[in-house]
Amino acid sequence: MSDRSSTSPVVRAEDVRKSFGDHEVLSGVSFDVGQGTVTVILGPSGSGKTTLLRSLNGLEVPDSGTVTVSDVTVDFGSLTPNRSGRLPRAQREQLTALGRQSGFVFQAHNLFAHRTTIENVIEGPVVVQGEDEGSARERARALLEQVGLAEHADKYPYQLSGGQQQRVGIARALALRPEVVLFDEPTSALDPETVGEVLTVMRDLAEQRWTMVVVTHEIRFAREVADQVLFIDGGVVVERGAPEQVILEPQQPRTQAFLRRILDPL
Amino acid sequence: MSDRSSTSPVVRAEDVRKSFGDHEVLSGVSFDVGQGTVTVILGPSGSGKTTLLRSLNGLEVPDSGTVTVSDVTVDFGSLTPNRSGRLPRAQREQLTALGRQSGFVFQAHNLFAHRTTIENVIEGPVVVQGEDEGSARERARALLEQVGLAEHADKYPYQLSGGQQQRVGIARALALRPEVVLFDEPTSALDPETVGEVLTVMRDLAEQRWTMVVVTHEIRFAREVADQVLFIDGGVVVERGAPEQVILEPQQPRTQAFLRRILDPL
Amino acid sequence: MPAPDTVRPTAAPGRLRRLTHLLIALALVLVPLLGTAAPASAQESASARELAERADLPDTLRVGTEGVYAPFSMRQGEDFTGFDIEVMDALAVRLGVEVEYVATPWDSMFAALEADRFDLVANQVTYNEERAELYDLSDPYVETGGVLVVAEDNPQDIQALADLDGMRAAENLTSSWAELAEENGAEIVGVDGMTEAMSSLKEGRVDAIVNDKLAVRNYIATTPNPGVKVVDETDEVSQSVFAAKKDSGYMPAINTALEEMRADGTIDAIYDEYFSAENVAPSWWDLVKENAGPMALAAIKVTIPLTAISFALGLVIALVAAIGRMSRAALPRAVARSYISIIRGTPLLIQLYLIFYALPQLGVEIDPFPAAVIALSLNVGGYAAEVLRAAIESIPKGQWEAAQTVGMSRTTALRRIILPQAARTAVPPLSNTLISLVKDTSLTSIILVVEIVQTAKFAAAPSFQYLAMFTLAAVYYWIICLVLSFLQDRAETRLGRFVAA
Amino acid sequence: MPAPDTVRPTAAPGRLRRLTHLLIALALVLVPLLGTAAPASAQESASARELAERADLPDTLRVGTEGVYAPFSMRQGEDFTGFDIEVMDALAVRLGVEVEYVATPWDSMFAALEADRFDLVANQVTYNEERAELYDLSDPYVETGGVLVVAEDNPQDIQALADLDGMRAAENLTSSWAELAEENGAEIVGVDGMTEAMSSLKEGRVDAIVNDKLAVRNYIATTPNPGVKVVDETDEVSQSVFAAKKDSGYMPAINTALEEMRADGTIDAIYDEYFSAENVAPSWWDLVKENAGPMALAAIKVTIPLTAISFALGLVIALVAAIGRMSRAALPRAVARSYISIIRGTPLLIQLYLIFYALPQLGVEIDPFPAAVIALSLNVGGYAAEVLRAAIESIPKGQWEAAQTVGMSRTTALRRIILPQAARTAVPPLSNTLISLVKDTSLTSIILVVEIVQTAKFAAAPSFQYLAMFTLAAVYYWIICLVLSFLQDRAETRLGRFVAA
Ligand SMILES: Nc1ncnc2c1ncn2[C@@H]1O[C@H](COP(=O)(O)OP(=O)(O)OP(=O)(O)O)[C@@H](O)[C@H]1O
Ligand SMILES: Nc1ncnc2c1ncn2[C@@H]1O[C@H](COP(=O)(O)OP(=O)(O)OP(=O)(O)O)[C@@H](O)[C@H]1O
Ligand SMILES: [Mg+2]
Ligand SMILES: [Mg+2]
Repeated sequence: MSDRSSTSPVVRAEDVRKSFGDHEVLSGVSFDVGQGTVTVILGPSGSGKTTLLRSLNGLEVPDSGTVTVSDVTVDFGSLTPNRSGRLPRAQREQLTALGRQSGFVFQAHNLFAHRTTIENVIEGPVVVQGEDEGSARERARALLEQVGLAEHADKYPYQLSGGQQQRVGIARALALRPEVVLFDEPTSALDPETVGEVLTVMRDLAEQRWTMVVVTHEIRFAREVADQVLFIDGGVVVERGAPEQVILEPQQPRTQAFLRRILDPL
Repeated sequence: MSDRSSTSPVVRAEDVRKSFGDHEVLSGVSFDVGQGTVTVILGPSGSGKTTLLRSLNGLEVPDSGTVTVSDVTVDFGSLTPNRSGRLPRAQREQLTALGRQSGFVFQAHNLFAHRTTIENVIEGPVVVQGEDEGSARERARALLEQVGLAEHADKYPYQLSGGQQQRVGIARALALRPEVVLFDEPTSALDPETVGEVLTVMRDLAEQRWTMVVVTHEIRFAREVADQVLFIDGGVVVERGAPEQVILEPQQPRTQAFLRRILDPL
Repeated sequence: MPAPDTVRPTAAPGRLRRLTHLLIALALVLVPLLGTAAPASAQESASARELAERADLPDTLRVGTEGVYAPFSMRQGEDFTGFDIEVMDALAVRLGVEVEYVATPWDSMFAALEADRFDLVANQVTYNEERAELYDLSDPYVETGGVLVVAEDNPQDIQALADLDGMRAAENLTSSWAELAEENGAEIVGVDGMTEAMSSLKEGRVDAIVNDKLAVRNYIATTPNPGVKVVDETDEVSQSVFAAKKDSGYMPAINTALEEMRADGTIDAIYDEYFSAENVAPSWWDLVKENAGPMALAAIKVTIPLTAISFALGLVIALVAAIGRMSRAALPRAVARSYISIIRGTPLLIQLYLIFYALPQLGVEIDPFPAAVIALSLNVGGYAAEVLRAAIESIPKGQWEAAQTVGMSRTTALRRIILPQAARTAVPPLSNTLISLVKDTSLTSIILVVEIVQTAKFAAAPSFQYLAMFTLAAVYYWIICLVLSFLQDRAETRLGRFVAA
Repeated sequence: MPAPDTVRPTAAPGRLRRLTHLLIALALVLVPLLGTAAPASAQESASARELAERADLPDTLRVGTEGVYAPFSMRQGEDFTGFDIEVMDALAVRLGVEVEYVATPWDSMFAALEADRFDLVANQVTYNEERAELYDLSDPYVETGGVLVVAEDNPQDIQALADLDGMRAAENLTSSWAELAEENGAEIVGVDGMTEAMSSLKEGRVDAIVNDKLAVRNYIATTPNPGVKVVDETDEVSQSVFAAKKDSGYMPAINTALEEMRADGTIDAIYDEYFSAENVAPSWWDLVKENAGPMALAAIKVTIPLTAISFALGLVIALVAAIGRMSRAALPRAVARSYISIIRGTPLLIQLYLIFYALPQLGVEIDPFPAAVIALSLNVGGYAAEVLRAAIESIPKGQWEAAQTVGMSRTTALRRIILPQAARTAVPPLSNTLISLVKDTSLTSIILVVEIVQTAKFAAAPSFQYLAMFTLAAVYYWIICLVLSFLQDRAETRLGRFVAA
């Protein structure tokens, strides 16, 4: 575990629970993410990794538990949706505030299809944060430079390759100047050759001390970049610790079996 | 290189060329596949791997060159399509005969969506090869047993996971008793955890001495199962040889760069 | 045929008639008490019959009438009806004779009487001196005159003919009422008939109407919420009489009988039936009850078969057109494309008109129902062809290729792999086509197919109950469409057991 | 009004007339050669005028006529036309007087003449002794009689009235022709008018028709490919004359003038115009040329504005309904669902009828054009609501979520992210709705909107050229639809610059 993880937590999840119908997907998940650290979440398919990540920014609303990001805390157990599932205005604003603390990078990137690269990046700052368009464009250019897409600023998403689209997605998330950036399997929809260009960008972000939570199956990325690895299965955190510990010397049989399946498919 | 590759060739491609419009995708590709051997084709995205594989069974019609599978040879240069692209009847039958020598496993599996697992497997034998349905079902059950899907015989494709669907695709190809089975990236659309179940089935087939041509990015599979590895790029075979040689000691800079990108993305 | 707007008859002004009713009612109550009046009446009745016998009235009286002069003399199939007819029927009963009506145009009425084609004219013959010299005329059985009609709210506050100065009056240009209105200073707006005149009045396009009292009363009596009222009557009245050949000798008996009928309320009852608002127009609910059955029958016997036949034929045409459209050869592709483009680019109404009205010009005469089937199935063919093509093209290329790798020819692949999946895809749009077709059958009412809408129109026309009848028709269509949507769901489930929910 | 089927007039039997034509032609050629005949004729004409002056004919002759008795006396706006009118006009020119027509129903014609409402009757007055005693009658200007008409192929080989025994004849039940046919042993099939009778004949539903010679000739002359022929004539003929009050003193002048008109071919020329097949029916090409302009005008002034207004209003309604349909609250969802279901589940024809014919019952009278706008925009609203909803729902959930992760509220996301993409998706189905709407405007012809189809009907009716006129109408619609498809492509390209080709 590097020294970075010792700083004060930016993200804290406490006893988060979520069911879809009868099926309890998260059965009480708790963890902290330190300022400027990288947390990788591992786990089998359907174990609730995406659900957990989405709970951190209010895309998913857990049934109970508390999520804190920076100075915004939401106690999901206290929310009072009405019969048609709608929350009271104040609670909705609480969720919105939580969401605005983080940036999100989707597996399917979800770029705004009708906006060019740079328009995708400035949409949040200009429309939501009210930043002046000129300064937003300037920052956006710098971000695109950073992810290696300066010359693609005026292209539409459909004109970009999968790896390029994913990097635009990262720039869009960063442009919001979030406290933490959440990644949901950012490379698993990519061509094996282009996986590298996205992982490289993410490693650079880690080096710039962005706080990141990453769901991924890229074990090498976890080993080399993560400060903390969470292995979740059956709705609970099965194992948690430094990558050397969880990946190289897993203690739990479930963790061991999972890593074997991933690393040695034959 | 194992001793198996020394037997007489089942597949022979000679100087295969194919353009889409101005873009020459295959610029003269030649290679042999020995009886009972496994050939893995590697190459960057867009290098023409899929086009080459499809040329072997007539799904794609090359502009020139010869393809031989077992005792059927098609000289593509001698085909005479009419203005609307239609071939004379005799030539169409030649292509059909070529196609019937091989089984094909698609990346997107392409199971018949309206047929159950076992119906997918027997469709070819019964409808095309005129096999009696009872015996076809018997063989199909054995094949499904072999790919580990005996209990899913009566499910529709949508009820199966990606790995299961892909294994049905393999069983469907084998049911035709082809001279060679062609695989186009059979695992790249799968969840990392389920890649193993498909690769294991393929290794078993190799051990049963099915002749196989496999396009894949699974370097470990190539190293452990292949008898021969072809690296293609820019429409030509850049490097060809035993896996130990091509993968561990690539001679060509393009091969070296490609393998680095795949094996060491960060 | 007399024009419907010429001067014609009433029994008595409204107030007087109400008094008469009262007296009759009183009489009916008093007669049994007095114990003598009834026999006296019977005696009189007997005397009318006696007179009839003495006058040598034939056993069967042949009566000339137009049969096309509503509401006085109308024909329903073989039977005659109308105010004059009912009066005549009652008269015949009282005279103890049979009646046989002879339909005769007004123009030839008196010539035919002279030629002994019948014995009596019952057709709103107006009394005048000249006629009285030439023919035997009865006492009047009804009298009429002109009335001044305004909208219920009477925005111009017209109270008398004299107020017409500078106003607009809706009149049949060739009628004497137009002249009367014009003489009173009105500007005449030409209309074709009573209904149009009344609409114009209610819409405020004109301010008043001058017309025959009985015609107006009949309109008001048979129209729900007529929305108009009578404010003035003309001074002149004209009296309607029965006419026979000179010296027929029939009139004493007829006049005695008419007197009896006037006295005992028979004529008033018939008058009320035609010309009093109180009890004539059927309620919308009666009409709905009465016509729900016939309209359901029209749905079952016409709309549904028409839909089913046209849809089946249309699908066959569509399959041929879709295959043509996807052909590799240029000619079938061009033919199919043009067919589809023309069908989809022109209104069904014109397609119907062309087949029904224009084909006869080329010597091809087609009955309404087959014409409707042809037009509708060609129409469905054009739309369904595109549905089938889209459904086939929506099946991923991978399915064709997979079929090819198991060794299938294109035809086998189409039949065994593509069409079964396309069928599932095509169900929702085809079912939309079918639902459109159900609704499109309503257009065939215009080429005289007696389906739901046409039946509704027939039912609504006499009493102008369009709201009730068309709403009922709409409900029938809605139910059919809901049933079809339900069947569509079932078909989707059946054909789609192989796709995720 | 005389019934259209009673005994009426012709100038001379066909063969005789052709002989007359020949003689006139000969005369025209010979007259200049002889050098004397022309002055003689001019002299005679002068003598008619002299007689007219001596007879004290008024400067303006008031002529009573019906104006509703085609093809003899018809009215077009303020003008009168028809065979009798044209003869009268020519007569007036020859007499050196002006004519003023007074529209009068047949029933009151002679009463009005007696009352000095006009001076002369020109309305196919049939000569008979009785009339001649009461009125001054002119020499006949045309004569007619009955003719026997069969289908061109004459399957029953009917050649004379005597052959009618056991055959079916289409007749107006109240006409004297029905009697004549019945007397000859025919079974009578009731029809309403000439057109229906002729259709029945051509379709083989009946075997023959007995009717007035001039009416039949007029039908044959004005119908392209009439498909029927005359095989026999009745023996009796009737002669049409002008009538004036007894002792008017007009007749010598009128008879002299008629004699001149007969001699110089004037009457024949007018006769040919109405009753000879050779030169009356306009060719379909003339009709197309003549009506292409007015129909284009109807498209531009009615169809296109009607479409545009209804579409714009419909989109607004649709947006409201779509939002209601997707609302989380139950009430707006239920209201929107019912509206959409009713609109989509009932025929547009009924929706039009309800608004145009039924609303007046509730006291709401609406003119055709606004009624059409209301019905069509409500209709479009129902269909477009589903299009908009489907388009919004087709945008992947990921777009909503991505908008949420950059901090947008649902409303902002809808406005900035979802709707711009949904617009692209909605273009093809909305353009289908628009194209349907264009075609649906044709239905408004039924509620009297004078759009393309109605204009085509008006143009086609007089000469029965339905094929040409409806085809032309179809072409107009087709062109509009093709233009709209083209605009759709452009809109798709414009709104879709952000999607792969
Ligand atoms: N909206 C939903 N409604 C019902 N079930 C859901 C929903 N979202 C997720 N689930 C279920 O919850 C479980 C966890 O889903 P989740 O997507 O969080 O898993 P995951 O670990 O991200 O899996 P993967 O590696 O396949 O992405 C799965 O069984 C999934 O089917
Ligand atoms: N039907 C086609 N029409 C036009 N271009 C095509 C077609 N099929 C393939 N191509 C082009 O040919 C080139 C080679 O395609 P191919 O699919 O064979 O590559 P590949 O090596 O299989 O790539 P990948 O690893 O992405 O599957 C690509 O540039 C592709 O765009
Ligand atoms: Mg996930
Ligand atoms: Mg490929």
